[in-house]
Amino acid sequence: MELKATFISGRTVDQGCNLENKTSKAYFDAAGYCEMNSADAGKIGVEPGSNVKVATDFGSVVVPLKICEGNPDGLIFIPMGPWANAVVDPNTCGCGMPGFKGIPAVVESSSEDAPTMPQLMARLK
Amino acid sequence: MIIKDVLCPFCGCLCDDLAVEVEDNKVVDVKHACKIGASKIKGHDRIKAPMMRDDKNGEFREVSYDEAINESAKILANSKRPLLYGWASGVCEMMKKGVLLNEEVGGIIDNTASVCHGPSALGVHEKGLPTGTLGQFSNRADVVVFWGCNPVQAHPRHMSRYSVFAKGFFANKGRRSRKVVVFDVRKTDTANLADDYIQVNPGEDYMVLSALRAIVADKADVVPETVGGVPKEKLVEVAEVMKGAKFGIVYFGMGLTQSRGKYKNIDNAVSLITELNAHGKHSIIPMRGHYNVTGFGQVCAWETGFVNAVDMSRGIPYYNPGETCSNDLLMREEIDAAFVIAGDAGAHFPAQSIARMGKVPVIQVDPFHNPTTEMANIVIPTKVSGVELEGTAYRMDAVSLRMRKLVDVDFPSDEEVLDKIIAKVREIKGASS
Amino acid sequence: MSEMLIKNATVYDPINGVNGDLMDIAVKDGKIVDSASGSAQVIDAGGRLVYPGGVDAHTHIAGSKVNVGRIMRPEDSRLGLKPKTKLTRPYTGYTVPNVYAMGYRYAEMGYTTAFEAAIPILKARHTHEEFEEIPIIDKGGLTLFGSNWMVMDAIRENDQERLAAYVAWGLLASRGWGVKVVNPGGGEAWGFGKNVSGLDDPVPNFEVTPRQIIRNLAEVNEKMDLPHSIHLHCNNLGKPGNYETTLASFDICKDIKSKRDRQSLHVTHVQFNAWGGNHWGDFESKSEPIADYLNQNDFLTIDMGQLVFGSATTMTADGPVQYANARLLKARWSNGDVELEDASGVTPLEYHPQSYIHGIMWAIGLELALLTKDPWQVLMTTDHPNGGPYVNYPMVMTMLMSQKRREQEMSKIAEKTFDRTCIAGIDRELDWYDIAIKTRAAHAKVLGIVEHGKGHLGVGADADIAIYDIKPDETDATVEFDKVEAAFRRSAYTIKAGEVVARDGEITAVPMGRTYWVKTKVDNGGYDRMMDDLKMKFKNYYSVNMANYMVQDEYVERPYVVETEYK
Amino acid sequence: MQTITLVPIEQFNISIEGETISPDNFAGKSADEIGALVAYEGNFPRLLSELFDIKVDGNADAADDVKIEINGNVPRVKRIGEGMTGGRILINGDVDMRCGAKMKGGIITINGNADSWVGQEMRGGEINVQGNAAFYVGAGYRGEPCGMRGGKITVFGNANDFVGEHMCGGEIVIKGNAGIMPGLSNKGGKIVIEGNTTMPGSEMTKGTIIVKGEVEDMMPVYQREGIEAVDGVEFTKYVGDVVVDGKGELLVK
Repeated sequence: MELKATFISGRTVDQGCNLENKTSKAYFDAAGYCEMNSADAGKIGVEPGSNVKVATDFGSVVVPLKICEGNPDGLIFIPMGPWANAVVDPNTCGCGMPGFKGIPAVVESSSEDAPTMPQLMARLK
Repeated sequence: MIIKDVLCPFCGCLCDDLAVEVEDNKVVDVKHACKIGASKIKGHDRIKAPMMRDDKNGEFREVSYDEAINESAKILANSKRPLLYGWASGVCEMMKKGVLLNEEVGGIIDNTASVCHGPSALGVHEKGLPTGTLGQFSNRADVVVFWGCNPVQAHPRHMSRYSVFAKGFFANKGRRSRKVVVFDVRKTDTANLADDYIQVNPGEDYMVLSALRAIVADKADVVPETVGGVPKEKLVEVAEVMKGAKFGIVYFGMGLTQSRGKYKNIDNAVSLITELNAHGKHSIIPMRGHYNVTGFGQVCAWETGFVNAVDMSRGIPYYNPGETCSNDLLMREEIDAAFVIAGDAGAHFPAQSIARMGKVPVIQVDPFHNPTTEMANIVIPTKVSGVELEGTAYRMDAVSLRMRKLVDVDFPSDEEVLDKIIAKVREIKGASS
Repeated sequence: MSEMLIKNATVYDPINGVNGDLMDIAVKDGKIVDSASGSAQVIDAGGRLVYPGGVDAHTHIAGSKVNVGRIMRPEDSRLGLKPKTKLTRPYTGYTVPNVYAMGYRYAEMGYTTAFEAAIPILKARHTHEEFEEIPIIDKGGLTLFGSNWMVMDAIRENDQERLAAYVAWGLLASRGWGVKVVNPGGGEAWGFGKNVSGLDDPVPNFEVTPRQIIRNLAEVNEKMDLPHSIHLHCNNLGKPGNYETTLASFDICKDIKSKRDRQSLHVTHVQFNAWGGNHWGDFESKSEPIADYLNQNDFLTIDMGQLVFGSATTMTADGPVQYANARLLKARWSNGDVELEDASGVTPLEYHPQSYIHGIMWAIGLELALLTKDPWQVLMTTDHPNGGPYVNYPMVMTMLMSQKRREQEMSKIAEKTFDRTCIAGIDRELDWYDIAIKTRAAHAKVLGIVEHGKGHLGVGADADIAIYDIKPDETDATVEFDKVEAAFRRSAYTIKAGEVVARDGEITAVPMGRTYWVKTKVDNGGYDRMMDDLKMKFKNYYSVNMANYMVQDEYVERPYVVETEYK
Repeated sequence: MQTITLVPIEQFNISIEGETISPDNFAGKSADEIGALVAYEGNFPRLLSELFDIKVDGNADAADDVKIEINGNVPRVKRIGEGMTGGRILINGDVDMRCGAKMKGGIITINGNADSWVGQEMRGGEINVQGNAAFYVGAGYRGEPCGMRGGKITVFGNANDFVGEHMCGGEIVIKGNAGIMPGLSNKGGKIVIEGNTTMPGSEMTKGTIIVKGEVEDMMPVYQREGIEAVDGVEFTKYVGDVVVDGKGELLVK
């Protein structure tokens, strides 16, 4: 099952705490996940902690799922950081700012492992 | 030893009331700070020495500061279009040197606002910014609006020090003195603390702002029944709350700057606030991220006339986001060298941009190993400003304060590294001209 | 240090009564001396015009408001561009230049000193950060006290000793030179979007009147023996009919005597406060009653705030007037309230000669300068960049010197202007000596920096000297105004502290100037009472801690400190 | 009549600032003289002769009699035709940003795509883009009250966001679709979009915007004022933007 969703990224306390600690497991835990509400999670049959693959026109990334009931239906959130960056829109729309929010995405269950930060970066070299 | 009145080198709140206990030149305790600030001041694993490698997939080898600096200068001096990015996690003194280095190498200097509140500056070019200092808001505000920002997560002490719970001269009952309204696309922790939460469809803030302007101007009759997913009656109700404020303040974040319309959202929000001033007093302020990202805009403006994204390739400053911001240039594969300092492009740029940065020599000046390090050829570790170094920083409301030094370390400061690179660049350029 | 001898100079040095004498000027170690040795660098002025370095007593060159203007106006920063050289940094901007252009352009016109006219204490660190980057010229700043809670509370409680202690502390905290009062009480009222309507309209929640604020600060200013008088931006600025408030504001200080050889009240940019009529429809000049007052009273000085057609960026601590301007003109508006202290606003605008409102404003500035008999009483300013940028000073100088030049300008201006002004009927033409007064000598005297070596060329003065490529004997400024303007725009030599910093309008050296500030000892019971109040306000109302508030020494690398004592 | 033909020798990553390439600058110059003009590649000065094969036929005294033909893609040459007062530029390929900026007269034809800010602050003349245009067609510079003041820009393909921002006069025709917010704060220009667009006409005070395709996300601040026919086709007429007391006309199918 696939979920058609709108993707946004943003800050969190834990992501902030680990901004200078980005090689750590703590940073992965803080920034490498995808949040949606439980109804959406139900639609794709994924339990919290299991991995989902988030894909947009600009790339895809596998991260563990978290539940956040504050998200309306169809809205998914990944904290700002390398995992979110794999799926954001790099086009700057004539004003310098890439698209970090409001990007159409497709989410589905994934059996792949979530990449670590160095693995993600290695893909880009 | 306890050092009092310490400034926090994390977010744009620039809290200046921390008490830090230092023993044997080590921070052992941090009081009054939020979780993030305390974590930052206590410190993390450092890059221990300068490092270089020729192949980005290869291993780093430790080198001397002189070697790393000279090699960096050589790369920059011989580049046709170097990008000098970052600058937010440092003090103003080093930013001035950054602007000078950019003049010397004829490059582009761009700070992290580029992927944060850059659009806010573009909004200010359109409409200005009716604002004030944070104490003005804590003393007076009876209506507080958070639009597309989530201080509970991003600015943890903002609500208690300045916006929601803070007691002020006129707002002397703290939280009970104010009505708090949150506009967001999802019910955040901040929204959970609000009196009213208005859920806007992603990318439709601009239309909601226009509708509010029409309602405030008594032209509600043209507004359709639903705008941006919000029922008109709800918008009328909120407009009345805002209009009725003695002092209203709107704090906004990347929910506006990064969503559809980008700077136009800020432009429209500023107009709403300007028009509301015909009724009560109203202000608006961006929730800036890094503790001194505001400082870079200030320094860059007084040095070059422009707030950010300054292209010095022609010997005179040129500024045009959409053309001269980091991601504009990276996506066009225009740059031939990257100098990343006091900001982590690797962690906060889209993957495609980083991949393109990966194709050119990357010099990183930073105390910490981060995703930019993964893409770097040269890494130069420096002091942590505000912990190991004194200097100036501008709070999100452009009040400047002097950061304190808490401990001594042997690393050079960013400013010292920049000074040496500038000297070397001049030497190279002087020899060739 | 080196010596210099300027030979064959036609010198105008009003402070020392020198009126066009052909003489030599000797310089040693940055100061004017009696004579120079044979090894001195010789500059032959060849009979050309020599003035003391220009002094600007009221300009907005640094700090948060100026930077707000820069940030708001990228389109302004693409004007006036000049690429970097080995010596100079790039120039940008017309109304809001970058820090480098700010210093270079003053120096290119023969100016060597400029005082920033509005520093909120909380934002003083920023002002000094910019001062430290403005090359060449000497600087100082005036600190804002007119809507400050500490000030108003002390006045309401009739505690002038406490007020003095606070003013002294505020000058120290901001490293300021003098007491600036902007729309007294209005900044606080603007905290809730209101204003005060006149001198006797109490400030909401503080129950003191603008009259009390002006009177008390003026009295305290003299008791503190400050070099400068209070520097007042009157209430009701920007409103038709405001000249009555202006005249009444003058009267408040009429009986205050200064022990120093200067005014006891300086009222600034009076062009904006000499307005008649009840609304824009019957708007008219009221320069005549203002000039009459000046002609009958010598305790008072003013500056023009001359309007220059074209682009301007208005910036003032007068928050409410800027909102009114922005709404009227549908212009961009930035506001900058400063907690517990003051307000501010920045709005770009364009002055059009075909607008009779702007035409009348243009006329008022000149009328004030020309109708007031004593040239020492009216300083030439444009309230940079409110009336227009300071680079237009040379043009304003020619307008003061030549009726023909004024007529030329008047031919471009809306007809209606001349029914509401008297400029067309004024035939007074100022001479070289008057211009020296209005652009340097009187500025230095008004600021109280003559004794610190500014605004004159007497022995012991700073060797700040401007040589202009014009021979006064051979030049009729009333006719050859284009030549005069060109000469004033680009000095032949600008000498700062004995060093040639500009030649023929090009920068040749970039020394850094000093920053003037005043430290006053207030040794009375008021100090402790003030500190108790201040600590309470920091604890409860300021958003920064007291320990982090005061400008640290690091921000004033080249201070010139004058010490005084409260009596 | 003078015809100058430029053929790009190489493709660059770094943009060339090519403001020297204009009929006003080339008029009466020989191939050698044109080749000696400088264009900047980043911070690095290059001669036009290093960048282009240059051929000159005929001679001219003034811009009006000059035709510049660029045969090849120049997607990394900015500011071509900046400030030109007359003559013609024909670009047989794609072109970079700010083509025809501050143009006062003459004709630029782009047989390819134009990058952002084509016709920036244009005062007069004509620009035809046969392919697509990126952002800010006919818009202004940051902070300037006016973008395009006169002349005509026609884009035969699609245009991206912010078409005609701060337009004070002149006409823009987009034959395909336009991105978000065309005609933003229009103060007197005419914009015709034959395809679809999103949120047109915000803060429009004067002028006209005609959308012949679909409007996604109509601004909620327009007064509907009946039906108006243009060239025999009926449109719904809206007047606004009411938040700026606008009298602009927005015609939507």
